[in-house]
Amino acid sequence: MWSAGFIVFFVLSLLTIAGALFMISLNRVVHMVLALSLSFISIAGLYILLDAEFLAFVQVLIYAGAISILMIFGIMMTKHSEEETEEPKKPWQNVLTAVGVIGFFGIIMYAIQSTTIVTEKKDFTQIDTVKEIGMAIFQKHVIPFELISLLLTVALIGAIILAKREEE
Amino acid sequence: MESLLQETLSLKTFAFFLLIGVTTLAIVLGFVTYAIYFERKVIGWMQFRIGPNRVGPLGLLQSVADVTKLLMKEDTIPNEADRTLFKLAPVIVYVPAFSVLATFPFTETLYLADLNIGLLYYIAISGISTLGIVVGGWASNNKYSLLGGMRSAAQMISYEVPLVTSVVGVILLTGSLNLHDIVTNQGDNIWEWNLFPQIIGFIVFTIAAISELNRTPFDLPEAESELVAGYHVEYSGFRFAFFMLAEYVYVFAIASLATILFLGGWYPPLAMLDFIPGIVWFLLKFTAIVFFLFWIRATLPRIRVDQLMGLGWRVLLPLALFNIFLTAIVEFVLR
Amino acid sequence: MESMFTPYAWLIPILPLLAFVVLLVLGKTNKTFGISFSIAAIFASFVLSLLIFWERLADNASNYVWDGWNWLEIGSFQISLGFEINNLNAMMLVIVTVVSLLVHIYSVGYMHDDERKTTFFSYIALFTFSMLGLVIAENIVQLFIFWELVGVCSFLLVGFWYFKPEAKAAAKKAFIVTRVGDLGFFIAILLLFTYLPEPSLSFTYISQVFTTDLVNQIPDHIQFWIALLIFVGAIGKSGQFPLHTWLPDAMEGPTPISALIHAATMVAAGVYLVARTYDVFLAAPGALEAVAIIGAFTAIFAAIIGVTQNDIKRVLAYSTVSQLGYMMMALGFGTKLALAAAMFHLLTHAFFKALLFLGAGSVIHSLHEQDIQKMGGAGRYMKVTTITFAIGALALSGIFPLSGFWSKDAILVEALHYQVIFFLVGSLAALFTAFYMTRLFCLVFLGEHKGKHKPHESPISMTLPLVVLAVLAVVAGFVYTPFIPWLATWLTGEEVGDHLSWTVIFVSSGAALAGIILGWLFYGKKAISADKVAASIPWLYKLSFNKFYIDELYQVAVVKPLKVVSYLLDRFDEYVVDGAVRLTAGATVWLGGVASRLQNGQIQLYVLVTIFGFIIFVLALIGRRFW
Amino acid sequence: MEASLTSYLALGAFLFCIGLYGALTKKNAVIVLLCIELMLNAANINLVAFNKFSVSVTQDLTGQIFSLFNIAIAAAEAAVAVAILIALYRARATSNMYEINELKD
Repeated sequence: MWSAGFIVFFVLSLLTIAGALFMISLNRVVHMVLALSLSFISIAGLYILLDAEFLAFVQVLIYAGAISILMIFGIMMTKHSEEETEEPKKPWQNVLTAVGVIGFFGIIMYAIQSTTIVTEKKDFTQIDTVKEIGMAIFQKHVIPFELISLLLTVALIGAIILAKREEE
Repeated sequence: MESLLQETLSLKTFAFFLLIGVTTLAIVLGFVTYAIYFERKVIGWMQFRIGPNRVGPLGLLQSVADVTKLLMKEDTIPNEADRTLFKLAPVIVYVPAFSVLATFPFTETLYLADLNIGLLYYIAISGISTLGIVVGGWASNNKYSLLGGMRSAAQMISYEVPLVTSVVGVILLTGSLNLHDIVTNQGDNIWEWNLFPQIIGFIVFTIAAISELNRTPFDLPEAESELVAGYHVEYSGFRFAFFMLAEYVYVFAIASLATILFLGGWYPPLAMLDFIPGIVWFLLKFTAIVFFLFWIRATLPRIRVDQLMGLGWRVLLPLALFNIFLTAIVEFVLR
Repeated sequence: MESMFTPYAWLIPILPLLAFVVLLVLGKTNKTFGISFSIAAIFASFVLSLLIFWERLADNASNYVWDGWNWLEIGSFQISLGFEINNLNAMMLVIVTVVSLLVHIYSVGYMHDDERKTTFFSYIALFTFSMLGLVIAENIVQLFIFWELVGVCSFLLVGFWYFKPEAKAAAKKAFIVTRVGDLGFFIAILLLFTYLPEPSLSFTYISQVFTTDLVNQIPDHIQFWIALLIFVGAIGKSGQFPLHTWLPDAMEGPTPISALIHAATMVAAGVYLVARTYDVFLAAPGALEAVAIIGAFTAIFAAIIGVTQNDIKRVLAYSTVSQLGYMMMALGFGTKLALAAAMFHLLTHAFFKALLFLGAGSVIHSLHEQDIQKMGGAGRYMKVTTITFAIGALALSGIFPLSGFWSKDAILVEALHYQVIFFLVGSLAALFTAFYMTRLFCLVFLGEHKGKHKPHESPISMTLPLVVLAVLAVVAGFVYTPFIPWLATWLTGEEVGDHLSWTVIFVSSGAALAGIILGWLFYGKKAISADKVAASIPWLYKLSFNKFYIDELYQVAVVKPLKVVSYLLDRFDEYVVDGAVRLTAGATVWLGGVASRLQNGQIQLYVLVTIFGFIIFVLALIGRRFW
Repeated sequence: MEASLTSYLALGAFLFCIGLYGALTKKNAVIVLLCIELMLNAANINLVAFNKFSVSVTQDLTGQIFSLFNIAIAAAEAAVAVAILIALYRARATSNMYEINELKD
């Protein structure tokens, strides 16, 4: 009998993959973004399954909430209807890419299958993961954290300067 | 929730899930119905009108009739619209609005999920609605709706930042994102609430919240005088109802959140009044905030579009950051 | 006597090198300063040379050797850079620096209007440096380096007016023909390297080996070949038959260079080399004989050619070849006294030949003409040049008491002692010499002026060296007379007895006088028609006029076959080597074309290629596991 | 039946490959960006899964923290990328990857 957890995993994986595949195969860009949002949210669900609630909602907040909308804004600021239809201008490149990517996938799967990883399903429910993450970030990983904050500031300023219309 | 998830899925558990959901939905629908009635009445009184009074006693059934009318209306979809997204958008807006209710602790014992990161959950999930609004505006294939959608999204994203930063003070005081913990960290007396230590946070939170809700004086996305009706201009019937529903569910959510974060949740303002059940206190505070929202709407004129972003980024965000700073210092000194 | 200046002898070549560097750095920016600097440097070298020479004058001054700088180590073999000062090269230093100094001064006037005069001065500074370095070289490898440098400089200077095709050809010829001799010299060095008992190539050691019993460790035929091959090197540099052809052609260079090459530097190097390694030759009598025969032949052979040449500088050039033949012949006699005589002739020849060339340069400078048939009457306009040139010509002809008389006399005495035939050849050459010099003088300075340009005297910077050299040409002979053989004593370190031979004095003077009188009759008084005589023995005249067809012989015997071989090699190069290169290049271009289509600026394609690379890499890695 | 580590890794690999394919074939720059985000997410799934399943003495959350950093960087990257796209669009009036090939010059 399948546990509820496995069914949830199965459904979420399905949704994730479906979202990703839709993103690849749909024609209109906004649809693609929405399909990918589905993937993002499903991935957040997977994180919950993995006892990473904080990460899950960060995922929703950043990916589904911020990045998707950012992309839609990007589309709306650059989009034109002529690009709605995606005719493959270089079919051989697509075929080659497909071959390469399948080969790559094969290699990774081979690696995953042939590697024996000793696993142990840890139980994070007994600890306050948010608190632990906070502690770890501000004690163990404080320098990366500061670097990230710097990076974000730079990205913020950089993005504004890049996107700003030049002064007339 | 975890324990429930770990069980093998049986018909019983599934039915249980379903029951909880439907019940919540019913309560929320009831709230929305009477919130609209309440709003119309309040604004009516403030404007020396009577408000709805025809359908049912004291006009109590007016909203029911309105909703019924909406549901029964013809389902029109513009020809040039992106049909799939046009249908999907209200769902994307409404589902998160409904989902955020899952973590609110109404009393010590009455809550759906005791989520460790309840506050983050609210913030994250509510963000998805923005996506729905943009998509709805885009899918209508109407320049007014598109503009409304863009404006709305820009406004919601901008005000989400001060909204989130304003509650960081509360999180600092509590040391937890768990909404239940946040309430229990406050006390039986009004001075033990987060309201006074976090007064700056509370003010920022309130303003940002009004803006998040796209309500007057921040209802620019649907400013009739310049944009017809905003992102949902092409929507009618029950699809429009979904947008309205989502809006009022967010009113419900924000009011609950404010109550929980700043007004001590189910705690009485004075310890001696704790004989009254917590749910009553909660509802009182909640109603007060809802009333306040309606009051604002009836009182203040709409803000100008160029002032909107400036207020969010240049006033509210620095204030919220200052609040975090101050709270951190005080916390550090007191400990 | 404590040697005060000798340890600083290394400065003598370094100063011209410094001048060269300075001129090179300055380029054309500051011509006056550069030229002044180079003259000052060479003057300083000259003064230092004089001082060292003065130190050498002391009795029993020991040879000074410094070889502190270890340059190369080949196994146990050590080649050091250093310098050696003995009587022989002290004298050479003076000769080289004084001629070089005078040529420098002369060039100021002669090259006055040339655009590239700083380049010219830098070249002659480098030339002087090379020659001085050659002179004081401590070992034979070092000498070889400077030997080649001298060759390079001659190439640069002969081809100085590279825009003239003749100059270009002459430069190449000078370089290539002397290279043939250099090859011989190089083989000789290799033989020395192989057969010397101890790992050293210093002159001290070589001389030690060949003068003691150590020489028996080297097989006799090897000794012969070493000596002969060294002489081959000298043949190339000193323009001996059959490698003399480059020397007359080298006249295409500026005249001061001709003076420098013919008087003191390049051609003297060959004679000096033989003198420097004289002990080797003494150990190989066969080689000595070859030296004497080739020298004698060259002396008479070149003198005959000189009679019929019409280019003023070519006449002088053949005269040089002839006089070098004299020196070589003397060296071939194999006595210390002969060596002294040869070096003495080198000394006197340096002065009067430099004088003659500079005088000729002065004439050319004034007339803008080199063909003596078109000259005449320059004597009236150019008093200084005429008088000094006459002195030089008389000295060359061997007229008593000018320097040429004494040096020729010294050689002829040795020839008489050695074999009479050499004495006769030498005397005959002297007669021819006197004859063509008279012819030259008569045609250029006497008679009527034929050219368009009105001759004028050259500037002081040109006449001053002429005067100085004329004085030297007169007095230099007195250092070694049959009565006071001071130079021989000094050079050889042996007491030379009475060496007077009236026979020689009379015969040589008679030959010289006969040559002059004949010349005068032919060209001065025109009593005998030169053309008629030429017509009466047309074959001899033609042979002489065409320089015995040596160039043509080379053309047929060497150049033509070489051209055929070169043509074949060229075809091979064009089709096989170039074909391979073109194939490689074409394949590369084709591959590049294919690869450049990959570089279409799309990162997506780049990443795709990267992924394929990754897959191949991983597959290789996995495959290796199953290997 | 339980979801094992392998299941998560396979899922991550699959998502990564879809993202890779999209990033290499799509001609709309925005979609390429989205595909890159998908690849980052695939990596994050792996990190979180390893954090959950790997054997370690302490219950540390390094995998999750690593993912957090990843997400932060992805956000920064998306912001800058979209800004670049808008600037590029203004300059070249296109967001077509095939036409953005200045790199070859």
